[in-house]
Amino acid sequence: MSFIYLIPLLPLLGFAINGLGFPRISKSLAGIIGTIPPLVAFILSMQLFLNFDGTTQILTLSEWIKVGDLSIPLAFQIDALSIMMLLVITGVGTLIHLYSMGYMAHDKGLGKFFAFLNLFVFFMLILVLGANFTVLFIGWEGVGLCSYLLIGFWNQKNSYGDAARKAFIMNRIGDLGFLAGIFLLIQHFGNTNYADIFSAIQAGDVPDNVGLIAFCLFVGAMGKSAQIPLFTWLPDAMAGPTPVSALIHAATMVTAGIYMVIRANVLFELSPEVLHFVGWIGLATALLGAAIGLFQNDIKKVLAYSTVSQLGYMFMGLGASAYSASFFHVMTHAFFKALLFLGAGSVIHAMSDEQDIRMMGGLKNKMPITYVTFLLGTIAIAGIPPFAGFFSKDEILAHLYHHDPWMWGLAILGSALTSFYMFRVFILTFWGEFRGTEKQAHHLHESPLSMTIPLMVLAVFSVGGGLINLPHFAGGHEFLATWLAPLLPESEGLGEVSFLSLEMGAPLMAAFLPAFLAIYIFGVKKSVPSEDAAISGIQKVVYHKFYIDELYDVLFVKPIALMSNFFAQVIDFLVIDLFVEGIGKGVQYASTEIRKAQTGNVGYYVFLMVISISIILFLGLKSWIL
Amino acid sequence: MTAIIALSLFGISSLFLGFWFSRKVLQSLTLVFLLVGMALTAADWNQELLWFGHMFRTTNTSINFSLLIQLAAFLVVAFSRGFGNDDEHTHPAEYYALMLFSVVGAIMMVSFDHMIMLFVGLEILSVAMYVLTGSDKRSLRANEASLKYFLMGAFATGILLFGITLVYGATRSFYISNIGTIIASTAPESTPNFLYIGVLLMTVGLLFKVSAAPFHFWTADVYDGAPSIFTMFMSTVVKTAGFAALYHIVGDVFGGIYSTWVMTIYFISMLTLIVGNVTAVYQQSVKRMLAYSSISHAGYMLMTVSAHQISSTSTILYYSLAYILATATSFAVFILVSDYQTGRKEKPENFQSFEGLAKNNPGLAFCFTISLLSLAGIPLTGGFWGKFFVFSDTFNRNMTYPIILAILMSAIGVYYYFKGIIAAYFKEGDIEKIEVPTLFKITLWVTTLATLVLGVYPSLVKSIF
Amino acid sequence: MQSIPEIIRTIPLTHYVILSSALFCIGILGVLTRRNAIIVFMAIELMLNAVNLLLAAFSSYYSDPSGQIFVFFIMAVAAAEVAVGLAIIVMIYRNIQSIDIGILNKLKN
Amino acid sequence: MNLLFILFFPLVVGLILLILKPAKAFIWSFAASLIELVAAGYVLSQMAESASPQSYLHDWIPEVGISFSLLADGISGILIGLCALLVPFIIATTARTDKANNAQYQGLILTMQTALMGAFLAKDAFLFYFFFEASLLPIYFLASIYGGENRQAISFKFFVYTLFGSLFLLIGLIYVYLRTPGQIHSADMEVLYQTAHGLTAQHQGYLFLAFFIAFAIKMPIFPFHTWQPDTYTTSPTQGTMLLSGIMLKMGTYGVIRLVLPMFPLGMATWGSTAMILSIVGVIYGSIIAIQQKDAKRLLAYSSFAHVGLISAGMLTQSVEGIQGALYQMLSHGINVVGLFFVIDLIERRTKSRELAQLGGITQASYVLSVCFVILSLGSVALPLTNGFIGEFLLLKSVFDHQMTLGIIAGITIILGAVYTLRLIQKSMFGNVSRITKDFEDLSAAEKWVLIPLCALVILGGIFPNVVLNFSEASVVQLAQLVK
Repeated sequence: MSFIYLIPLLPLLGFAINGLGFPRISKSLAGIIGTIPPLVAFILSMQLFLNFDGTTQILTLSEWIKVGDLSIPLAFQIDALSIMMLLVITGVGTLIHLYSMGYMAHDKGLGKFFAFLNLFVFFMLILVLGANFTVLFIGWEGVGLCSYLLIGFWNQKNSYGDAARKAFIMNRIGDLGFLAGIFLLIQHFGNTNYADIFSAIQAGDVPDNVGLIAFCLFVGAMGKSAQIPLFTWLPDAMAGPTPVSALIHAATMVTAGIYMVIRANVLFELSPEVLHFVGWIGLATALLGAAIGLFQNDIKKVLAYSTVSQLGYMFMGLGASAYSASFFHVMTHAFFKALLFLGAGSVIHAMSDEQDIRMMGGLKNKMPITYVTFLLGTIAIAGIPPFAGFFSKDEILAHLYHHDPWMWGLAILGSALTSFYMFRVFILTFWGEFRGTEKQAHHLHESPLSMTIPLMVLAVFSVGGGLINLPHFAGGHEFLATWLAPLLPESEGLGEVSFLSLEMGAPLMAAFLPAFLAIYIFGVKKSVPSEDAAISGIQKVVYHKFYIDELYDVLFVKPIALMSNFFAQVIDFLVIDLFVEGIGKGVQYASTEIRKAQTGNVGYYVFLMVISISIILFLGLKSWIL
Repeated sequence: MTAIIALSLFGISSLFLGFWFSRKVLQSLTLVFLLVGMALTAADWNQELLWFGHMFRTTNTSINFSLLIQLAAFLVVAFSRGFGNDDEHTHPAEYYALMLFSVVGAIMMVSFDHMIMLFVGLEILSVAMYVLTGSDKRSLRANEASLKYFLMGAFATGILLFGITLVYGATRSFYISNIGTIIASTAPESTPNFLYIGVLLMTVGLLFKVSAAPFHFWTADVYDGAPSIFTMFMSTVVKTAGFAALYHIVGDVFGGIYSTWVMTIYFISMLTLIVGNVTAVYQQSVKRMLAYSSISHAGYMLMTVSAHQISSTSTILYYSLAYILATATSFAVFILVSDYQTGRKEKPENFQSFEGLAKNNPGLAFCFTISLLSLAGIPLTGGFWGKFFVFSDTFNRNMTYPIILAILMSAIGVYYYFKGIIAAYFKEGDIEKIEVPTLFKITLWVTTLATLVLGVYPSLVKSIF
Repeated sequence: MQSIPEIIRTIPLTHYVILSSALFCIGILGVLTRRNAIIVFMAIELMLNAVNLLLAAFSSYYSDPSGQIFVFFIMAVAAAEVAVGLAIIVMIYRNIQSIDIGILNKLKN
Repeated sequence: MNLLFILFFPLVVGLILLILKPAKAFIWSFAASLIELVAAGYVLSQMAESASPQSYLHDWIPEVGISFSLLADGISGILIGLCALLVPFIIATTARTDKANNAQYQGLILTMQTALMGAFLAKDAFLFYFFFEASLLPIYFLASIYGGENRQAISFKFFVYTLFGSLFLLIGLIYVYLRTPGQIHSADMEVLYQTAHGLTAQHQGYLFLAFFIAFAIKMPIFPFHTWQPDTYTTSPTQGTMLLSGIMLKMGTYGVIRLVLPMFPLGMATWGSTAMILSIVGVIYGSIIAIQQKDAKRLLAYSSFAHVGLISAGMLTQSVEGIQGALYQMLSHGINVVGLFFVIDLIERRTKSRELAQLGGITQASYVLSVCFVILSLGSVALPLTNGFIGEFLLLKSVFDHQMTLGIIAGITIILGAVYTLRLIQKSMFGNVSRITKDFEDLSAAEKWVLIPLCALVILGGIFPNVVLNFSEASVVQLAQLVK
C-alpha cells in the first residue's frame, strides 16, 4: 500500500511547485498544478476506501525523535476513521480548489494561494493519517499555520492580519493543552502511538490521571474547533478568501477537534466527567453561536456562527458518546456548510465583494444555480428531512434524548434558531428586490462554471449525504456506524423510534416552524434588518456578539500589554538595572570619599601612620600578651 | 655575590665616564653593566653561598629576585630618554650611577642574612631614590615629592630600626638564620614581649616600602611628583626589593611565629586592596592611576604573604615578573604620550591625552592595551596567571573573605584600567605618529610579547621559580 | 673600679628599654607636631638616636659587640641621610623661600 | 591533531588579517571559515562513525597540574558543529557591506571563533575558563568599535558584568581544584567531577551558586540579564549574531559540562531555585518582547526567553532535558542568526528598525518575507521546524520534573507566537510605509545566506535524529554521572 504515502506527498509537491514557482508560474497553470494533487489524492483515497478490509494498518516512515527511552516514529495509520476523513478532505478539498480557480482568478497572488491551500491539505492529511498523537500534532499545528497564512492572505489590510494572528494565537492556547496531554500520555505510556496506548488501556493499564489527560486533549480541541471560550477567532477568520472559509473554517480543519476526540474515544470513555464537560461546552457553544447568528448581517459571519454552533452540536454528540453520529454530522456538515460558503462566495463574487445581506436581495433570477444550490444547503442545515442535515443532526439529538433530556431540549432550541437565521439569510439574499448600488446591480452575473460545478456537486451531497448513515427506521442500515464500529465503544442501541413520538417530532417542529416564521417575516413582510446605529437593547448586545471580544480584550490583551511595558520600563530599567548601575555608582562615590584621605599634607600622613601602628600594636599585644 | 661589587664599581666608573661620554653611550654602557650584573648573579645558581662574614646569603630565591630587580632596572634604563628636556643641565651619568647603586641596595635587601645588610641595603636604595625623585630640580612638584618621600622614608626607617633593635634585644642576634632558630627553640612564655613588638615594627617598616595601606600615603604623591622614568623605577625595582625583603623577614625568619603577624598582614592586605582599587577609580591622571594600581597590586601580593604557603615564594616571583613587565610597558607608553602632549594639552598626564592613540600609533596603543589587560588580570596576559596563583595560594589557607574581596576589586580594577583602553581605541583624538627611538621600540615590543608569552605559557618561568 | 659595662649593668635593662622608647615616642611626637622641615628632620634623628641608645645598652648587657657595630652603621647612614635631606630642604627653600612642610600639599588626592 | 587545527586555524587567519590587513579581507575570512567548517565536519563525521570521542593532551603548566587537553565528545561536538556552521554564515552576512573588506572586523570575528571553539573543546577546567574569558575581548572590541549609539558605555558594561560573573567561576574552580588528590593537583574535568562529588552538600551549594551565577550572567538568566538587550541592540549585526548565536551557548554548555556533573547535592539545594529563575525569565522575556518597538530589541528579549527554557530543561538533569537543550542550542543559533540577518537587511535598506515605520515588505520582496516567516516559525517551535524538537523535549523534561512549572514554561509557545507574529505583521505585512515603498529585492548573495538557513530550519525539524543520535551516548553517560 505504498501509494498511501502519495496521498499527503502530492499536495506537498503541489505546494513546493507553486510556492517556489510563484510568481513566475502563470495563474492558469498554477491553478491546475494546485488542483490536480488533491484530485489524485482523492482518487487514491477512493481506491483505499474501496479495497479496505477493515484491518487497521500502520506504516512507519522513519524514527522521528529518539531520545533516551522516548521514541516517536513518523508513522501513518490507515483505518476506517482516517479513510473517511481522507475522503472528506480530499473530496471537498478538490471541489474547493476547483472553485478557487474561478474565485481567485483575478487575484495576482493566485499561485501563492494555491500553494497555501495545498500545504493545508498536506497538513490536514498528516493530521488524520498520523499514527500517534505527536504526528497528529504536526498536522494540528500545521493546519493552524495554514489557516493563519490564508486568513491573512490579503495581508495589506491590517485588520485581516490581526484576525489571522488571533486565530493562530487562540489555537496555540489550545495546543498548549494538547501538548500537556501528550506529555501526560508519554509519562504513563512511554510513547504516543494510538495502537500502544489503546491496547494498553484495553489490557487494563489505565492511568489514574486519565481524566486530566482527556481534559488536556479536549482543551486542544476547544481551540481547534472553536468551542467556548476559544471560539472568537472563527468569525474573524472570515477575513480570509471565501474558499478558505469553506475548506478550513467549515469543512475540515475545525472538525479536527472532533476527529481527535473520536480518535481518542477510549480515553474519553474512561473519564465520564470530562465527556459530560465536553457535552455541556458543546451545548453552550451551539446556543451561543446560534443566538449570535440571529442578528448578523454579514453573510459570511452568519455562516461562521452557524459553523460554531454546528461544531457545538458535534461536541454535544461526543458528550453523549455518540461518536458515529457526531462523525456523521461532521461529514454532512462538511458538505452543506462548504456548499453554503461557496454559495456565499459566489454571491460575494457577483456583488463585487459586498458581504452585507442588507445590500442584497432578489438575486435568484440573476444567479439561478447559486440560488438553487444555496437553498438546498439551507434546507440541509436547517435539518429538514430527507436532507443530509436532518439525519445527522437527528441522530445526535436522539442520542442526547437518551443521554440527558435537558441537553436535548436546549439542543432542539438551538436547531430552531439555526433554521431561523439560515432562512433569514437565504431570503434576504435571494428573494425580494435588489437593495445594492447601481454599479453592483449591473454587473451581477452567475459565476463561471469552475465555481458552479463544485456548488452542484456539493448540493447533491447535501441532499443525499444522509444515505451514508441512513438509520434503520428510514430503511437504511447505518453504514457509517458499522464502518466505524471497530474503533468505537459499544453504544447503547437507540431502540425503535416512530415519526409520531416526541423524540422525533420536536426536531421536525424545530426545523419547520422557524423556517416558516423567517419566510413570513422576511419573505412576506419584506422587513429588512435595521442599520447598525438603529440597533438597540438586547438585540444590540447579541449583534455585538455579547461583547465577548471586548471582554477578552480587557481581561487578557490589555493587561499583558501593560505588564509588558511595566516589566520593560519599571522592573528591568528602574529596579534591576538601577541596582546593577548602582553598584558602579557606589564605587565611584566611595572613590571620591576615600581619596579625601590623601590630603597631601605630610604631617597628616605621618599622623595616620602612627595611629595605625599604635592600633596594630594594641591589638597585637592584646591578643598575645593579655 | 660578586654582582654587587661589580655593580658598585660600574656605578662609580660611570660617574667618571660621564665626563667624556654622551647620554646615549652611557645608557648603553649601563645596560651592558646590568647584563654583566645579571650574568654574575646567575653564576651562583643552585649553590647556597655565604658572603661578607656570613652576612649575606645567596639562595635560588634571592638570585631570582636579584635577577628580577636587575631586569626591572634594565627596562627602566632602556626606557630612559633625556632627563628633563636637555642633557646639558642635567647629569645623566649621575642618574645612571644612582640607579646602579640603588640596584646594589636592592640586591642586598633581597639576599641579606644579617640585619645590617637589610638596613644598609634599604638605605642605599632609599637615599638614592630620594635624590632621583627630586632630580628635576626646577619642578616644584618634584621637590615636594622628594621631601615627602624623604621625611616619611626616614621615619619608616626609624620604625624599622627600632623593630630590629627590639628583636635583637629579644634574641641577642642579628643573624636572621639564628634568630629563626632561637625563636623556634625558646618556649613562647619565656620569650620577652618586645620581640612581638619588634616583629610588628619591622613588618610595618617594610610594609611602608611596599606601600601597603595605611602606609601608602606617600606612594601616590611621590609617584605623581617624581619624573616618570624614576616613578617607573620605584614602582618596579623598589617594590620588588621591598616585597622580597618583607617575605624574607616574615616568611623565613618569623615563619615560626606565623600567628603573631599573620592577622596584621591579613587585614592590611584587604585594606590595601580596597584603598588601592577604589581610589584609582576616581583618578583622572594616568600616572596617579598607575600609582594606585601599584598599591592595589601590593594588596594582591600581600594576600600570598599572609597565606604563607610553600608556593608563596614562586607566586610572588611570578606576580612580580608579570607586574614588572606590565608596569614598565604601561609607563613607557605613558612617558611617550605625555611627553608628546606636553604643551599640546594643559594636563598631559590625564586620560584625555591618550584619546585617539590607536589611529596613528596602533603599535603603542596595542602595547598599552596589553599591559593594562595584564594589570587587570585578563587571560592571555601574565597578570591573569599571577592573580590565579595568588588566589590558589590564598585558598590553600581557606581564606575566603580576601578572595571574595579580591574578586570584587579586580572587577573594579577592570573598570579603571579600561579607561585607558577606551581612550586609546574608542575616543576621537588628534595624535600624529609619535616617533620612538629604536631601542625604546624594541624594548617595548619585547616586554609586550613577554607579557603575552607569560599569559599563554606561564610554565616557561614558573618552572624556574 | 668597675668597668663601664658593669656600670651600665647596674641599671636594669627594662629601664633602658623604657627610656629609649620614651625618646622614640618624643621623636615621633616631634615629627607629628612640628611644621618646620628641619625640626621634623631633627625629630627623626632623635628617633634614630633612641634606637642607638637601646642598641648600645643591649650589646653591653649581652656583651656582644655587634650591637654597637650596628650603631656605627646607623650613624654613618644617618649622616648620609642628613646630607641628602638637607640638600632637598635647601632645594625647596630655593624654590619657595620656605621650609614649612604644611604648605607643601600641591600633590594630593 | 585535528582538534588543534580546528582550534587554532581561525586564530592564525585572524591574526594575519589583524596584522597584515590584506585588501581582500572578505575572501580570506570566508574561505577560512569554510575550511574550518570542512575540518570540523570531517572530525565530527569521524566521531560519528567511530562512535568514540576524540581528544588531545599536552602539558601546559605541569607545575600546577594544568594541562592543555581537548575533548570532542557528543556534547561538545554539537557546539563545535554549531560554531563551525554559523561563522561562515555570519561572515557571509557582511558580503557587499562596508565591513566586507574591513580586515580588522573580519579578523576579530575569526579570533572570536577560536576563543569559542576553545571553550567548547577544553577538557581542562582552567583551559575552559581561559577561553571563556578570552572570548570577551574580541567581542568587546567588535561591539565598541563598530556598534551603534552609546556603544562604549554599553559594551563596557557588558564586559565588566560578564567578567565579574566569570571571576566567581574562577574561584569556584580553584576551590575544587585545590581539593583534587595528589601533591600536584589536577584540573582535568573528570578529576574535578570525582572531587566535587566528595564535597559536603553545603560546600556544593556554595559552589553551585558561584558557577551558576557566572553562567547565568553569560546566558543570561533572570535577573542577570540587564546587560543583554542593550548589548544586542547596539552591537553590529555580526556581533549580535556571535553573542546570541554562539557565545550565549558557552553559558549553557558550561552548565552541562561543569555544573550538572559536579554538584549533584548543590543541585538538590539550589537547582529548583535556578530552574524557577530560568522559567521566570522565559515568561518575563516573552512578555517584554510583546511590546518592543525596536525589532532587534524584540529579538534580544526573545532570545532571553528561549535561553531561559534551555536552562530550565538542562537543570532537570534528565536525558530528554539535556538532549533538548543541546538541540535547542543548535536550532536557536541557526534561527537567531537568520532573524538578525533579516533585521539587518531591513535596516540596510530602510535605515530603520522601528516596527512602527516598517510594513508591507512582502510586497517588495517575496523571498525575504518567506524566509523570515520560516525562521520565525522555527523560533515559535512549529512542528517540522528545528525549534519544535528542542522545545518539545525541553518542555517535556520540565513538565516531567514538575507539572506546574512545565505548564508555566509552556506559556512561552503562546507568548512566543504573540510577539513573533506581531514582528512579522509589523514588518512584512500591512501596507507599505514611506521608507519601505521602494524596498529593493534581495541580492543573490543575500539569498544565498538566507535560503540555506531556512533549509536548515526545516531539515532540523524533519531529521533531528542525526543530531540526537550523535550526542545520545555522551548525554546518557552524563546523566548517569548526575544521578
